[in-house]
Amino acid sequence: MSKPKVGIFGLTGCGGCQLEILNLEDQLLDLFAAIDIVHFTEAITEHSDNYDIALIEGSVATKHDLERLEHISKIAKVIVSIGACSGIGGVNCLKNLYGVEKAKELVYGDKKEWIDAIETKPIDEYVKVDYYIRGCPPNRSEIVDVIRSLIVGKIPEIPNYPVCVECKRLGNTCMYDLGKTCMGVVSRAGCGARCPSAKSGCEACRGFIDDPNVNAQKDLLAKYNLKIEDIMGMFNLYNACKKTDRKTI
Amino acid sequence: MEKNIYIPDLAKIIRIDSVTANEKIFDIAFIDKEVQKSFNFKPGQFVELTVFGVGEAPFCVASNPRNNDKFQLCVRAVGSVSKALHNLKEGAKVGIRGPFGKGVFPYKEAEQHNVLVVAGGMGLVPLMSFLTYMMDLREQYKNVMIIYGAVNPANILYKNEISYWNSRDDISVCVTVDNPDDKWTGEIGVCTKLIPRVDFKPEDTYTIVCGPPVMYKYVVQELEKKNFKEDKIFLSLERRMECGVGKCNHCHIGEKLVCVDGPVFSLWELRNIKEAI
Amino acid sequence: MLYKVLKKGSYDLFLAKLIADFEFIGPVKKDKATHDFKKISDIRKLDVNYKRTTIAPAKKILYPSTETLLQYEINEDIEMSVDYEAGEKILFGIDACDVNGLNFLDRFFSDEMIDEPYFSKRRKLTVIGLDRMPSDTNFSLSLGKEYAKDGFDLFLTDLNNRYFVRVGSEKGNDILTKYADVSDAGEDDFKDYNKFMDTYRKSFKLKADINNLYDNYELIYNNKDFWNRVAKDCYSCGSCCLVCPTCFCFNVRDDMELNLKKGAKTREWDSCMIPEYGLVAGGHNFRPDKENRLKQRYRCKLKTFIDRFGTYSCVGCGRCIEACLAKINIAEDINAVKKEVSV
Amino acid sequence: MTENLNIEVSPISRVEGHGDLVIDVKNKKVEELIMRIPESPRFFEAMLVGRNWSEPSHITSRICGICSVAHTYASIKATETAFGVKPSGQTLKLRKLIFHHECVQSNTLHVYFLAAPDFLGAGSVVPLVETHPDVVKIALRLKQTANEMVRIIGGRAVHPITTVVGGFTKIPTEEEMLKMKDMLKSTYPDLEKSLKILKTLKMPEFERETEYISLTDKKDYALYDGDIKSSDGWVIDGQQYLTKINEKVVRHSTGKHCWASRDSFLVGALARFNNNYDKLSDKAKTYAAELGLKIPCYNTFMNNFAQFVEIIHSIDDSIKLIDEIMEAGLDEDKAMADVNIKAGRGVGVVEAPRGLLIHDYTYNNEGNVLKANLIIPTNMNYANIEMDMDAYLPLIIDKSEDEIRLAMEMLIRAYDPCISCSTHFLNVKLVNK
Ligand SMILES: Cc1cc2nc3c(=O)[nH]c(=O)nc-3n(C[C@H](O)[C@H](O)[C@H](O)COP(=O)(O)OP(=O)(O)OC[C@H]3O[C@@H](n4cnc5c(N)ncnc54)[C@H](O)[C@@H]3O)c2cc1C
Ligand code: SF4
Ligand code: SF4
Ligand code: SF4
Repeated sequence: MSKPKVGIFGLTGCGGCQLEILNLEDQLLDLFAAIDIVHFTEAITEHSDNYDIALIEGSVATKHDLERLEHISKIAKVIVSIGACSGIGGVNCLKNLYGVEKAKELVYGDKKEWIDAIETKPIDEYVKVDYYIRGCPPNRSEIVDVIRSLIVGKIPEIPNYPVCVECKRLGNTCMYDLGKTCMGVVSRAGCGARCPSAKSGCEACRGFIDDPNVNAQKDLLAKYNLKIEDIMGMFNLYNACKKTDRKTI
Repeated sequence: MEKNIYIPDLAKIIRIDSVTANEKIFDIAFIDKEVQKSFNFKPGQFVELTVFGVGEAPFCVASNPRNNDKFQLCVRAVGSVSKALHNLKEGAKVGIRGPFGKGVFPYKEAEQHNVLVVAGGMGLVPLMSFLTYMMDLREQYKNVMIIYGAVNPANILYKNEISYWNSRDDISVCVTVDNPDDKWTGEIGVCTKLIPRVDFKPEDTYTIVCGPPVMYKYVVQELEKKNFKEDKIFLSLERRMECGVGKCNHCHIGEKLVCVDGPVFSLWELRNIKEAI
Repeated sequence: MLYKVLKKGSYDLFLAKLIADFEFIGPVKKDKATHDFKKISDIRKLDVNYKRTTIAPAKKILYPSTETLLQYEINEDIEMSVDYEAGEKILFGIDACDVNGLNFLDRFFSDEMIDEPYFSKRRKLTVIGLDRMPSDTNFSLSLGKEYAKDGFDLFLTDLNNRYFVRVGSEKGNDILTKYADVSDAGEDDFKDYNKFMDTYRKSFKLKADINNLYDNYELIYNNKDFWNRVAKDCYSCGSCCLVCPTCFCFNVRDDMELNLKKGAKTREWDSCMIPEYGLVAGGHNFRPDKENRLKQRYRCKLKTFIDRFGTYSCVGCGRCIEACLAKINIAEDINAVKKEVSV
Repeated sequence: MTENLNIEVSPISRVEGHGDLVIDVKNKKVEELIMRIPESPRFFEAMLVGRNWSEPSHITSRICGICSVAHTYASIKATETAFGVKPSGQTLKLRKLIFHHECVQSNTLHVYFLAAPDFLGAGSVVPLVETHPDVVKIALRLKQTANEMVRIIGGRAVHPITTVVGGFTKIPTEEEMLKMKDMLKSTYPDLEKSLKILKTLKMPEFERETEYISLTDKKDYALYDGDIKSSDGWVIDGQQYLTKINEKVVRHSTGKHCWASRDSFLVGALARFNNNYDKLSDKAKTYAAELGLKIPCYNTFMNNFAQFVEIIHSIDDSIKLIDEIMEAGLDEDKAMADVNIKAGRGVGVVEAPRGLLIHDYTYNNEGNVLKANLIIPTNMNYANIEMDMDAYLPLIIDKSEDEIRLAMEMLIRAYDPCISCSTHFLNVKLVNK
């Protein structure tokens, strides 16, 4: 089996996903041995345009991002989105709530015409994504799982069930029993219920499950005395790009 | 100590035969000769096959149960395990657990009766063990008729076997395709269409059906029209399975488990199970 | 069955000795609202006076939420090995319906074929039950699961100044003789025990009218309206199954290390309430709607095992009711079926 | 001797984010010498406006994966100051503890993975695995420890969860505290070995005195808390940062430049080292001496060594902090302080691994953000980076183009610039070729 050539790229994002790859520590050497990383600006100087698999972090937020994404998608046979920014837009999308022009003005004032910024979108709005490594930041084990799956030719087992499942497997006390709120019931698992395990409600950084019972969630939060703006806030912290989801609330 | 039900036995792929674009036949033998010798399966039973590092999936044994020096699977590449299996080469090792399933084709009960076999697509695969067995002991059964529907001529499985059956005058074989090509001269349309032509006496006939889930409802309707008896109609079901031994429960339907109580059920049993077909 | 009496004064000492000599698991306070079965090395951590059910049922000791089924190493040959962690353990403070939950799993995991990962631990587990007043969501009385007839080594009932002890096994008897100062139970002890049990049975607030459900269920099964109502708020989150002491469904995954040499098959708890549960290759889902899944879950809990083992698989502990954020309540739904059919 | 030189490195690798280097020399005259930042603007100040007070720390953490803890705390401190929240002593100690390990995590990453390959003659960490496997393994172990520390206290290694306004949603257990202590102790042999290796590296000789600005504290080697101190002799309360730290747009450059007492200043490990040397642990001081690092140090390349010295200090101080916390006894009840929302402004100043980081929020009385201003270390360093380049280039102008390119890249890399952080507020203009 020849080693797959992998490129790791960052569009608009915080570099945290790439950092989580470097944070693999105990598996990093195996990773370097199993795949041939030909492009990884954050960590290595060598770069080449010869790769089969592209791991793409970050959203498309500038014209420059879009050009790069299109370039990458012409070369890579498999595109893996990594992280919330790339997969669902992530916090970057909050800017869309103001409208690009207004956001530019707010931050850059009269210099705004210097700025290359377009409406933030996840990469699958432009190219076909084969697999998603979700989360902000993604789980290291899932990064490994997807890479390994690609090597052995298996479809990565990325859950499409809600965070509650993992939360209950861990035997956590439900946030609602602690008087806190949590988006876990409608959010996609795979993170190992990290936030509820740290006694902090899930914020849906992996996006929603395919068929969430969104209206029931709304009632539920209402039962716990939350204002509609707060609910909106929780829904859009990472998911402001998913207009379809926003329509339901 | 009793054998751990989750540990597969190692087996080797000894021959691979690509039958269609998406289906391959695998001849497999256990590495341990003793295990191979004691691998006695009944028509309709299945095994759980492991491709290490990928996963496990259930497949019906497609070969003649009377041969026990090796066995045969016919697999369609649809997901992780099946695709990984397709990528293996002859000589590769896999894990096998089984045979599993108490619900098997009524190969004993059907003796001295007519046998009608209705197969759709991949449904022919599980039936092969029964059909090959029956061909060996043809004299034990009365009239035999096989109806087999495929999507198109290229997708027809077991072409050699079918032409062999065609060459025999003690069975009638009827193959139909949904989308014929230029060269196709046989029947066209779904296999249910052919059922009205069957002229076996209902109370003296065992019917065996295997195909995709959508097919069952229509086949059953046709068979009912002809007054075939519910406890003499047998269907092989497919459900998601993670263990094959009645523990993971993914295949439960009503009060039954497909892996333990099936995969073959009589229509009468299924009548009492909501949502089975 | 042997019946003994343990004096209140020697109860603490008895437990302290067990804690010193064994891996001892009992209920401890987890958060403000909840308790959990955990390993205890200090008797002060033990807290049997909890109002609600423990968050995860005791089954996790025998059937952990994720568990390695087998490991393999690929070299010239493929070598497989198993390593089911199994030391002697004591499970203390589990109540009657939870013992019945274990009884169910014992039966289930030995039915037809033995589940070795489960039984390798079960064989080494000593169960010491303890009666406690039912929680608000407990309806085990309605299912006849409020009393444990067997499945324990010792079962304690607190009679204020002493404990009434039912000895369920030789192992239990050995432990009791070795570690505690007990006497045989006499007439007065039985009288007080009966008094306790009567009060206990009277304190169940939640009741389920399960008579006739076996047949009624088939009538209600096709009533779309009914199920839409019952399942309307369901999130398909699976919490109900994942906290249940008798749920047993699992998924298996096969993961190989990045060096492609070593790997393992692991099973993890699954739930029939999750859409993927019925999904097969090619995208066909045998149970795509939440209504469908909910009624299948109820069937599994309340009918299937009447056929298979002659018992419900629900023990009425009420955990699923506590866990459900949509406030779906199995006991009330049992009553709703009755009402729907009777009207 | 090079008469004409036209170097363009795009992108500069092994830095966080995307930056380009442009050097244009004609007839020995430097025509253009800039660092260009085409990284996308992120608009965090806009995103924050209107958000509820519990969110900014989660949102701003996403400015940068490498210094997410620093952003989280600059944000939390700004909010706590605005509301007058008083976290418990236990909370402050735990915060200092987690802070140390972001610093270790980030300094390790920089020293071993990003900078070391230059000095060891490997193109990057991947070939380094072949040529210097022990260095890579030491780095991996150190990083793992630091990450595990952040994971235990913060809930995950990047973008911590438990860290909120008022304290912690969940504090570590006693076992976890002991485990952390063991892990920390086990790093010493690796640090010892690293010292030996680092001693063999030759730092370029280059000195340019500038203004060094960092936090300072009476007791601690200030990272989490303190006043702002300048080597030019002033100290101010962080709330008053605007009285000293100025920003301006410089046409020739693409970035907003910061200045205080003079044209440029430096923040980061070297500034902290210069300003707070006496607060370092004894061992850290010894290590510094072994590496030939003395105050005041005006060689920017030495920043790499200062980072390493800080690792030693952080490990020492963490062990001390753990002992103190354990001695007082872990107390769940002290995990969270009361939070009473009110209108007001608060400034949060911390030392991110790369230097001073300032968050400045104004809240309305419903606890929603009205206005936010963020000043990021890399931006503070820009002017200094370019002035360093101006001073350094003539010294090496005789070397080959490749050598010049590498030397200049190394100089920029010595700052460990974190570009994702800075660009959200940079005035960016693309200079086309
Ligand atoms: C009793 C029985 C006999 C079968 N016989 C054959 C056969 O002879 N030839 C053949 O090609 N196919 C057969 N199938 C279908 C075959 O099992 C599936 O195509 C196969 O499981 C797909 O697995 P995968 O890993 O390739 O796909 P994935 O979709 O990647 O599967 C993931 C997992 O889901 C489960 N799963 C997915 N689809 C099915 C399914 N249809 N049935 C059961 N479990 C599923 C498996 O546990 C598998 O590990 C049979 C199924 C059953 C239940
Ligand atoms: S804490 Fe959140 S994820 Fe966990 S069970 Fe409760 S709602 Fe679900
Ligand atoms: S816990 Fe409630 S909401 Fe969740 S799947 Fe079960 S019934 Fe539905
Ligand atoms: S179904 Fe609910 S009440 Fe019944 S045993 Fe399970 S958790 Fe307890």
